[in-house]
Amino acid sequence: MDRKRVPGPELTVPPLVEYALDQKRWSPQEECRHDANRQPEDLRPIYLKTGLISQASGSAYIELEKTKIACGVYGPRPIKKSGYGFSGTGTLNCEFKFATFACVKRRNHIRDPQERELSMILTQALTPAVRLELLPKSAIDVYITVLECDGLSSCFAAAITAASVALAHAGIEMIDLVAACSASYVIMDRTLSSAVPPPSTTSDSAPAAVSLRPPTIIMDADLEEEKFEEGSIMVAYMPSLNEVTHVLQNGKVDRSIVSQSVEHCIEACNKIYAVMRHALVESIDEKQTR
Amino acid sequence: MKDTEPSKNEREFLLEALREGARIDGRKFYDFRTLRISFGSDYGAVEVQLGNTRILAKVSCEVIRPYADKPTEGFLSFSTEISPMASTVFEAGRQTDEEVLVSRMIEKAMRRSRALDTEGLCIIAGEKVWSIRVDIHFLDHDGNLADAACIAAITALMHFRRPDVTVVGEEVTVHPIEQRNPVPLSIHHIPISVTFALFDKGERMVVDPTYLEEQIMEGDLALTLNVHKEICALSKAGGMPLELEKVVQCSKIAAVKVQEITEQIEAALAADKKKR
Amino acid sequence: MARLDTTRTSAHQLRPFSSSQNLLNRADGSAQFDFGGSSVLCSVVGPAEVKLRDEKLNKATLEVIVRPLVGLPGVKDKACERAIRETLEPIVISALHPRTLVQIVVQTMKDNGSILSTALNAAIMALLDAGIPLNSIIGSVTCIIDSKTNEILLDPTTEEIARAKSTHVFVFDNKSSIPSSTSASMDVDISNDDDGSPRPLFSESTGLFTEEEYLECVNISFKACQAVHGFIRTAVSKKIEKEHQQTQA
Amino acid sequence: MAPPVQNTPAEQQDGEQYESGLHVILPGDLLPPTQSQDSEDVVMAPVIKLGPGLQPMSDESIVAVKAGILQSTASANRWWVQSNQKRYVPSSGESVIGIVRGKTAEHYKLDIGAAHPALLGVMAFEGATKRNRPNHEASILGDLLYCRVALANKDMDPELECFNPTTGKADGYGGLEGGHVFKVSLGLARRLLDPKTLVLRLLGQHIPFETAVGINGRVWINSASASHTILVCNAIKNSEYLSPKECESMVKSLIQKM
Amino acid sequence: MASTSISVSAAESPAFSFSASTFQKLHPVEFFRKFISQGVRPDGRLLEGFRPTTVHKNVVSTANGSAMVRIGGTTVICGVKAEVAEPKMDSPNQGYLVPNVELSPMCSSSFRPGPPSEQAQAVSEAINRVLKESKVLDLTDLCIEEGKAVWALWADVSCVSYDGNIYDAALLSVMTALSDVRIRKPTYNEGIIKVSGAEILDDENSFTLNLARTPLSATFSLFDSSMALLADANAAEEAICQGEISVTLDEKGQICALSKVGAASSSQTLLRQCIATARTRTDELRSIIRSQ
Repeated sequence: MDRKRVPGPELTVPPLVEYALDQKRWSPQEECRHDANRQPEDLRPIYLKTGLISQASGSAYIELEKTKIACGVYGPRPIKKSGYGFSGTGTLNCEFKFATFACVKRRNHIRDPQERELSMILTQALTPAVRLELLPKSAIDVYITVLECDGLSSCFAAAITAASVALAHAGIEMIDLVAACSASYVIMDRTLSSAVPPPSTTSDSAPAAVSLRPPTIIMDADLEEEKFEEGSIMVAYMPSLNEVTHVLQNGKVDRSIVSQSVEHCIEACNKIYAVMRHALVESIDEKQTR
Repeated sequence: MKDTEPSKNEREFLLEALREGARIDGRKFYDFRTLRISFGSDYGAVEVQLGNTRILAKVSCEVIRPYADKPTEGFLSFSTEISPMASTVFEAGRQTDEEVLVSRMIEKAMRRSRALDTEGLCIIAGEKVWSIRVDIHFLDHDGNLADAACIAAITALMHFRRPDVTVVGEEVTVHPIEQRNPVPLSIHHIPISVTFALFDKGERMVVDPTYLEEQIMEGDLALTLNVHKEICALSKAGGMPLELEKVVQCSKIAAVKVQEITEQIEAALAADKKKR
Repeated sequence: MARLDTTRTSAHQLRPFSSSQNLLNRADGSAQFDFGGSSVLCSVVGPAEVKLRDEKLNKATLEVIVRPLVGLPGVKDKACERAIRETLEPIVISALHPRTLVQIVVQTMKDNGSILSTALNAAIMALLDAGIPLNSIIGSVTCIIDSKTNEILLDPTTEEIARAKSTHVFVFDNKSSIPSSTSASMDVDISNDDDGSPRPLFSESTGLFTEEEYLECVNISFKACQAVHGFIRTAVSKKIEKEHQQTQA
Repeated sequence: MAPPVQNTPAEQQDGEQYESGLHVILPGDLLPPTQSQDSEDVVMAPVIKLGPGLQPMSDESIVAVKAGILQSTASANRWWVQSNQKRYVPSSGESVIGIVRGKTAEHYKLDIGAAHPALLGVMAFEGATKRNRPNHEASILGDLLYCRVALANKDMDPELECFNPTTGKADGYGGLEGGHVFKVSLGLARRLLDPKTLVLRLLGQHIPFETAVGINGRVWINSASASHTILVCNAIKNSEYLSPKECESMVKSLIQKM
Repeated sequence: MASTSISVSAAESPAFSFSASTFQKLHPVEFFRKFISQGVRPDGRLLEGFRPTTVHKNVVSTANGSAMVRIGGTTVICGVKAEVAEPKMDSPNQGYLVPNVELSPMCSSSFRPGPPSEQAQAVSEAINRVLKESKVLDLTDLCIEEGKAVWALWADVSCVSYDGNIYDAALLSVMTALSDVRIRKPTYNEGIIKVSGAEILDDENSFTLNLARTPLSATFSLFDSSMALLADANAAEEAICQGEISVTLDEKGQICALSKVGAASSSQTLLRQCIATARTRTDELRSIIRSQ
């Protein structure tokens, strides 16, 4: 029982969604993407803007159509907690949180294990780029709030991208930006007929479908597409150094497909990098005009 | 705020006095402090003063759905969060060991010993039961919170009246207290807790320790009994070892105290009933 | 028009006050204040040691803790804590005790409506008992506008509040007449607006009401608060004299 | 205290007067300003000093900040509010009883019941010099010390000393061995400072005991036997709100119980 | 703005002069007093001036209703989610409307991670009281099956960027989001609630909330014992103000809530002034909502 919030009922559940039989719904059998005009390798258009959080040292807001993420960076600031003793290098800590209304099912205010895990991965993906050795006994806090999530791994990749832009916007020394992109393995095949619509919550466990045809690699999948994915991969990458900071792969697919999808992701990251640079240049111009 | 240790002088004097058979507030070893019980205007509100220790107990009730596996079982819950009002040692929302001990004691004494007949709280099996809640507010801390809380809790439960209900098939009507005489809870027995503070390796024991005595004691022994000399709970929280016959001796003393206190409670309830 | 609270004959009648001070031995000051069937006990500790985290170099830190009669404290109580603290902050001369804590704990003992007002009155009496320096005393009353009769009822009971179309809590200090030169800092008087009308120190209204209704509530409550001031003065004076006489050796 | 204010005090404000004729004053009450004709009578307007419980306002007026009885010296040049409370706020020159809580190279840290711990210099004892360190070296945590507040100031931790600055002698300041210490209200402590206080006088007639009274509301009692000390302590505690008559009977009954 | 403040500070201390920002850091209150006494504020606003305000409906498709509100540097997003819950025993045909404001460490360095601060709780409770006591929504409208199932509306406000006056922003976002709410019509069958998954929502397969009124607020901060009124204070101003007057009005001009806390006692002239200004301000807000 949460004493620090206006109390509501202990348990609430989303209603069961019932689809009319004649209702036409997208499935991979149609051999096109959920957004029919997107090719497998196409990303969603990215809107990326810095400096929307007035009180933060640096901030960024990213939008991939429906997916919306805000990121605020605070610091470097002296480490509050004593007892840690002297630390030669600074610490980067990331907090990743979904707004309660960001997903199909309502999220809790309190961080759940998934959010904790993602926070950790985020830290791992960003740390290599930040010159923490220059910031002894100080901490940089990166806070991320997902306002709407249309596709989990793509949303998470976008979070990394936004976070690294926010860090740069905060004027924190980095050896490179970190761009991130995700890909899903989806079998686009008629043989997989009578595709029963899986429960709306399916985002992690992929339906165990057996098929001869290898899955298609579709970049930057949205929620509908994720529902049908065999697995997915997320790559965080430092474009100008051409180094990968993090790879997150799940699901069972052939090795060749994995390496191939990494290629695709890196390609995509380079595209995203252009957007990031543009956003940062813009922010500098604004600073000057002020 | 942290607890302030008593001075050496207080510590040594208290022990010296005990060895001379005296307690600092002039009590005998096995005397309780004066117990005052007063009732609020509404049912189930009781203020208990044990010397300078002061506690308010408030009973409330609501109709809720029972657990599926215990369809006829009502609910009895206690809230024993110690307010900083009792002493700045206690911080709002932060639990201290003392708080844990007190709440466990109350649990054992009241719930485990089935002092209250929770079956009797059923309205419609599997559908509606009464949930009885006892809020225990610690207002002033001069030692022996546990015993005082125990007295306050049981007295409040005995004083409480719940609204009457009539059941017609599935239809339940709860009659406001103004319209129909409310119903007392059915209490099986009256558990009373008696705490002994132990000094000089148990050579000296006193009941109902004050705050200073608690700070200096080497250990304590808490017994919960009812007038039928049934032991509902016995806890010897750490401190020094204690021979069995000491425990037996304590239980004998406790039995007497329980008798006295129970009579006081019943007298107070009777007096209040006359007034209404 | 008869009130739901049948013990009272008129709309502007307050329930009998009663109070007692210094009834807790642990606290530095304490007081219980009753409006009829509503009663609040309040304790004050301080000026005392303050946590480094809350320490203020130029003044005392005021902490208010509100505890409900039934159930654990929730957001409602937090809101009350804030209201009480922000009302007392300008009253307590905290500059006299920098780097210290003044902790006020508010415990509802009986709840039959108008609890916030009862609490504020208990708090000021507890502060007086603790000898915390104050630049004035305050008094508080609650009033409602009845949804059926549209009448303004002072010091409503729970039952009456349930039928209210709006609820209003007010606090007035005892120097409304004196120009407000309270704050230690020098004044830059630009909004010189002393219109002589009653000046609420704290006001919290919810429900549905008009500006006229509100201002009427202000004026009616002001009179009632003066009665509260009078009561507090008498109660405190009586106690002080009692102490004094008993010590005439 | 507060800075002197140019003012000649008029007779007490005519607020509610009680049969006792005492003038009870509450926070927010103003000290009456001077009536002009008075000031003419007075040859030279004296400076009045404000004692505890009174504060000058920005507009020259004087306002009470504590509830109590308005008091003034016969010459009416010093005004203060006589009030009672439990919490001690140090003020220099007062004698207090402290409990040693810590020790550094230069200082003992004492709990004197105020908001901040008080500092007692290790040299602040009679005849203490670098070479001959005071015997209180031995002093460790939990000891009781009878000290004098040397420096008190709202912005600094109070400082103590264990000797009388005028004589440089200990004059009774120093460690309190044995006996028992207990808390009373500051008001009662102030009264107990006077050895002729009724309750002390009465007890003295029956029981020999030594006592040290700290303005900070701590009273130390020592006597031949624990039972005596207990009796004295309780008698003093009980005396707080008793009229002289009640006090006498209270002490009598206690003595009889012995 | 910078230029004015420099001249001000220079005028203040002819002996040695330093930049306006330094002066502001050293003596924030003095810095403000200088401005206020000249009837302007460091950000160039007049005392009674509100910051530019924008409102956008339906910004989050995963919510049944949503709104993004910007008041100057303060940005909040309210998302209303409708889920199914069991009604209370004593109100079997009433649903739930639960507003909560989240002031995360992301939106300002003054907020720590962890449970909601006192401020967040107080704002949530204030909004909760307005919704309840000015009877914005009849909770029986949210009944699905009496005693069995009702709708619970979680109106969660997430503050993206904090720069003061959170109450006005949060209330505005909640009311706009509620007006934007669309819930699929439910069917109840042996304890199972189903809704149609139709792509396009119309009044056939879904319903909107029927709001009795739309309370909106204007908040003023009280600066210093002079009780100068600062409309719509930003974070820096809030930090040095001792009190607040907040007025909440519905479209008919009825007052839904009025609170005055802290600072010195305030004259009725001042209160009247606040109510009057609040009327014009809330009318503006209503037209802003309508305009989009």
